[in-house]
Amino acid sequence: MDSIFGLALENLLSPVILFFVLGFAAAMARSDLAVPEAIAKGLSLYLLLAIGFKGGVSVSEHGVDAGLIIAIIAGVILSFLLPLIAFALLRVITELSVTDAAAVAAHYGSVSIVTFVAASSVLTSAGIVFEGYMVAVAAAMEAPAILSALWLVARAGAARPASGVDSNLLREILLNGSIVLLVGAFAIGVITGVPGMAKIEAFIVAPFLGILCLFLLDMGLVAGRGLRQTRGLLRPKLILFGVLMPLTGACIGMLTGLLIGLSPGGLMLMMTLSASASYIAVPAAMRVALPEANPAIYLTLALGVTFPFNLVLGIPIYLAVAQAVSGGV
Amino acid sequence: MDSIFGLALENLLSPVILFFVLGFAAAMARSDLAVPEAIAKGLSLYLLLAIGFKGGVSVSEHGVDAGLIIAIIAGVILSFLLPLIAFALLRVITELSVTDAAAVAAHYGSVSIVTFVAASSVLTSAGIVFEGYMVAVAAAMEAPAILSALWLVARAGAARPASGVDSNLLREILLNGSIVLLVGAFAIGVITGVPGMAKIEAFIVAPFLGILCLFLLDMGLVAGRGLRQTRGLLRPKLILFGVLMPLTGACIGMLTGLLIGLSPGGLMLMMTLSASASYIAVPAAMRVALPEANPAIYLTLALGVTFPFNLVLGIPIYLAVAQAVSGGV
Amino acid sequence: MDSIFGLALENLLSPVILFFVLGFAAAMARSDLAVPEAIAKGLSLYLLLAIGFKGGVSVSEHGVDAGLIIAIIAGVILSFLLPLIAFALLRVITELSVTDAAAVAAHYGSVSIVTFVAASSVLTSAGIVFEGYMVAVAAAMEAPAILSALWLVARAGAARPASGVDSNLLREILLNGSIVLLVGAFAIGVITGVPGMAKIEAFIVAPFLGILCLFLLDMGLVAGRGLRQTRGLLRPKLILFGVLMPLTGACIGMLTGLLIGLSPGGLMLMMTLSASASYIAVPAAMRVALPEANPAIYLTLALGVTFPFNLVLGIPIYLAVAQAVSGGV
Amino acid sequence: MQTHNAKRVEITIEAVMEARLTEALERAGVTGFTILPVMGGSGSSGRWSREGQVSRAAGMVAVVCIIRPDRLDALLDAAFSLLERYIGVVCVTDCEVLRANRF
Amino acid sequence: MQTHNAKRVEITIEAVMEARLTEALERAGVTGFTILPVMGGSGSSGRWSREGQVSRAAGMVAVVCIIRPDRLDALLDAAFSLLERYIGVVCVTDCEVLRANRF
Amino acid sequence: MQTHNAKRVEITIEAVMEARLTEALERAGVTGFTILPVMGGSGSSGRWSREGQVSRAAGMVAVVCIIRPDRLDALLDAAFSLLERYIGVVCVTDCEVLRANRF
Ligand SMILES: Nc1ncnc2c1ncn2[C@@H]1O[C@H](COP(=O)(O)O)[C@@H](O)[C@H]1O
Ligand SMILES: Nc1ncnc2c1ncn2[C@@H]1O[C@H](COP(=O)(O)O)[C@@H](O)[C@H]1O
Ligand SMILES: Nc1ncnc2c1ncn2[C@@H]1O[C@H](COP(=O)(O)O)[C@@H](O)[C@H]1O
Ligand code: NA
Ligand code: NA
Ligand code: NA
Repeated sequence: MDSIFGLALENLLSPVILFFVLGFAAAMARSDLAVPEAIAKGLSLYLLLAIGFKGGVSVSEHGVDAGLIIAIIAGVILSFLLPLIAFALLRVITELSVTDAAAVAAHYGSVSIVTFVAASSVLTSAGIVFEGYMVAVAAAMEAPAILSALWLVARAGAARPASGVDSNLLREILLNGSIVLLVGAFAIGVITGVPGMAKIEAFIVAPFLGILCLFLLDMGLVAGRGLRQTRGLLRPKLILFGVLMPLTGACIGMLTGLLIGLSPGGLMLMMTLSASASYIAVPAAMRVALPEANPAIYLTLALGVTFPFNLVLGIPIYLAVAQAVSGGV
Repeated sequence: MDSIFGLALENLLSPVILFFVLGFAAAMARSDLAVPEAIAKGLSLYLLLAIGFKGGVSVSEHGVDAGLIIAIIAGVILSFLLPLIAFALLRVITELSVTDAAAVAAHYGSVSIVTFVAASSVLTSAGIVFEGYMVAVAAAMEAPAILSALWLVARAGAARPASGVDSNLLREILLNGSIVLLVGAFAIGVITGVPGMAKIEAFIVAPFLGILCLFLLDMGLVAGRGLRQTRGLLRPKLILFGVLMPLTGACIGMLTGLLIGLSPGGLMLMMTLSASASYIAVPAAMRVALPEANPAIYLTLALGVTFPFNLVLGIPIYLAVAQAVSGGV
Repeated sequence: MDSIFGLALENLLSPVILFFVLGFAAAMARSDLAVPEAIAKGLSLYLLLAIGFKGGVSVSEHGVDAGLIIAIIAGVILSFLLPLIAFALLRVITELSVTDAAAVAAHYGSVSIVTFVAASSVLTSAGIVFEGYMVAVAAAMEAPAILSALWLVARAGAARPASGVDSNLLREILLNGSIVLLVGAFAIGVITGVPGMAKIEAFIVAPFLGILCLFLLDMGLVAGRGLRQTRGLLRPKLILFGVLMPLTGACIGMLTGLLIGLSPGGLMLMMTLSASASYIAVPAAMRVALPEANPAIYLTLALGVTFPFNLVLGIPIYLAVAQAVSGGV
Repeated sequence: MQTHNAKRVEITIEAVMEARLTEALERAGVTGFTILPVMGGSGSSGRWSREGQVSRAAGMVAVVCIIRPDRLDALLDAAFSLLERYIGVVCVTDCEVLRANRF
Repeated sequence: MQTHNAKRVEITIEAVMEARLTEALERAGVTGFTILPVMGGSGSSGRWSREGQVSRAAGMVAVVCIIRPDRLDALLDAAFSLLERYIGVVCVTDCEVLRANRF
Repeated sequence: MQTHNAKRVEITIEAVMEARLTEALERAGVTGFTILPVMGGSGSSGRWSREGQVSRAAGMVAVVCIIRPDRLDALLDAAFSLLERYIGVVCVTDCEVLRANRF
């Protein structure tokens, strides 16, 4: 179990991943299996609430220290920086237009909370502790990437400013539902601490992995259906980017994590956050701010290529690397 | 913890209330955080089923006695009576028309099951027992207030009878989904008793508080959104009523509860029921029976003012008072 | 408890059945109690996932043996055969047209997964073990009956082939969501085994009966509403068929089960499967393949008559008979 | 393809009145209609959206009836009694249908 | 603002037939359409509502196509083969659109 | 029954743009509209369906406005600025309404 392969295999054969694979396969085979939209949204509310609250309780146990502030600042910087790297990579290895490349880049600077949830559940299963405030870091990394992408487009003069880029858009980005719930639940966890956890543990902790299974079944269905509908679009170079970029992000995340002195578990989460690509907040912002960018490209890349890659292969790799470079295990 | 302030603070810092506050704040800040309608409805079905069933099982343990009948009769009388008091108060301190005042009054004679659920969860957390049949009292108090309000309007000749007031309306009021599920689950609890509870306890009891958190997050969102949309409407006199009426109701509920000899826990629930205002069954009935009454007024008062007041301040006050007058603690 | 009556009474007074009865009664009384469509679909996804996974884990414990293959083959044959018997019975005792009779017959050859779930939860409550692979048998029995029914119609030349009967229909039948999730979760259970179960047990096992209660509440509502809307249609002869056919099916299922040497628990499930009638996959297939058949007839029979019959009376009967003929108890 | 003149009537009405409207329609001999969900809207009584509702008090639905032109008045009369006092909008459009005998 | 004549075709059809209808439309060269959910309805085969359904057998959807008038017949021909045997209603309205080149 | 001429404007637009559209309408003096959910559709940017979405990025809604004919141009102007760059379809139909003073 100390080899990446062992970890990858164990990860691959966990119910969580297998339900994702089931959903993916069902969508590919054009089954009519579907999770109603409202249920999927309800499950994601649950996951955000639970992961935020757990993180907050863990912080309340260990006290708020400078580490939290430093990690958040590091996360924000990463989120601003990663789109620039993604953009450069895209312009080198693919033929995407400036606008399309910037839109894709925004997704990779931001984060996928579900990937974060899956990674932290792997840590919890393995008994590896991590900084509870990584949840706050995840929230902090959602938005900055969008600004970087808009700056990239403006710099290139590639698209005239969309009428929709206004104070409304800024509010929508900063106060998008996922961030508010994640940060709010985190704060409530900090305030109510262990006694609060005792009250709602049976809801927050016990069924967590099972609900994650059901949610990933849906993610598999959505990713598979998306891939099927946009097959023609995914040229090899784009797929290459969808795999290369998370690995690049993870490296940069690792260096940052080492720099600020995260624990092996925290390091692994920082790598996962950097490696993951948003598919909720950023696509919505891109539709408003860069309507000329093709949503099929960025959704398919983030959801159809990078999400499965991270879930199945990335997470065990990042864990193994984080343990190795931390001198752990 | 034996002062009202201590209780209020402890209540205020429980996850349940904090999630309500989070929802309220998110709505005020115009975040797009939202709980899908179907999920909110599903959560409320769960709460009704669980609270009804638990009440029934508790009755099955202690046997059905005259107390149940007396308490139900008391509840029905309260529900008929409270709208008259609310109406008088409204006519004195606000400038609402007869029709609007009657419509508002109907809401305050009826009850809010979620407030009842929150109050009983506070009792359970504090280890205070209460009469299981209070659930049946809650159900019995839903409808009579509507008839009182219609009588008030008819007496004043304020509105010609709406075409919709017919046998259909009566059936809709008496067999509205919430009442049927609450009473039905109560009956099933009585029938299946402790062995029945053993079978479904892991669903009914363990996750209860956690699900209440998620539900109150949504209630906060709805209350906040409602308040934001109807800000202009809420003049100080209306807000005053929205706070004064629950306190008045609680006093009358307390006297009634003492009269019929409820336990401290039961007394507190009777105060909460009398203090709470309906925002599900009664609004629907008012739209049909008194279409001229402005829904923005009664919904905003019941949901935007009285519900938060009861949840945050009312419940600890009622608990402290109930314990004091019962000579408890 | 060793008499059928005792079993029937115990079954009748379990929360699961009483919630079904509550829903049925509420619908009959025209209450507006309703479970949102998305919630009902979410609950059924949960039940399929849980029952499939549990079956798979049980198989992983005992090893895959020839029994599984033989039982699946037996199930497929039953599913092909039962429609012929149902068709003959319908033509003798009712006046249905060939097309309507064939459509009804298809439903009775296929299975109702919820009836299967209810039956297996009765077994679990009673501490009776059964073959985990019966889940796979249930999945295998869904589709063949449809082909038998189409053959019956073609033979009689009763309806020209519907334009919709094509490769699409075949895929829809074989890859319908319920089958895919049931079989997929079963496979995941086999692969991840007991360690996988340990991870998601709190989600899959503990709340199962409670969720089944909520689901059956909805089934009661739907069955009651369906019956109320199509009252006129249900002539005594049809009702007779709706009761006679499950008993006939159960007998044939029993003989088959004895022949292939199932345990008493497995035998009871085989009887239940044979006795139950589909109301999800088959109606959809019939709308496409036999649009001339009246859906009110087959839905009302399967959902309004046979489903309640099996749930309330059938299951305890099948259990008693299975135990008696197995020499058990 | 042979088409026939008809009228498409779209009635947007509060959800609590849905059953009363359809019963009134049926009493007026209108047996064909389709009910569409409504997510939100705005009118003289302000803005509302499904998200901001706990109660079914304020939701709306749209009822679409396609009928033969000569039966329009009976339909509008039936709807009007409800629409006079309750919130709602009626919109009638000329249309053409296949299989006129069904309407 | 410059508008152009077009036809708005609204096809109410069983949900199980949705994919078959949209495929038939696409084969007939109609690539633009919008699908609306339907909550319930009533017709010659009786009353139904989404609430009263466990199965997807009886739900319906409304498919709205806006097309250039000269392509109407192709669309109706494509739809008719399905509508002949299956439950469904077709309603065609004259309308005007912006940006005609898209239709 | 006395009816009055009006226009029914149906704007199908991305859900992310809904608030911006309704604000633009309100700025143009249009206060009455109804928002219908959309399940899926197809157009020049391909096929989509609500089922296949995790994000609200790609969903659509239909906004229906009934207005007096003389106010149509103001409405179309308000809508056009948004529709020019964003995905969307506008369809205008003649209709008749009861109680014209409301529009
Ligand atoms: N001009 C209009 N066009 C479309 N829908 C409208 C219009 N006016 C009102 N509605 C709908 O009818 C509801 C009630 O309108 P009102 O009675 O004017 O408040 C609104 O919330 C809208 O859904
Ligand atoms: N005249 C009509 N106007 C609007 N919708 C209709 C009409 N007739 C039928 N429908 C719709 O089409 C469905 C099937 O109609 P039918 O085939 O007549 O039973 C109904 O449930 C309605 O949703
Ligand atoms: N001709 C049309 N008729 C009806 N709806 C359309 C039409 N064209 C486009 N739509 C709708 O508008 C959305 C975006 O269209 P488009 O910008 O062409 O991709 C589609 O997904 C459909 O929902
Ligand atoms: Na990232
Ligand atoms: Na009250
Ligand atoms: Na069967």
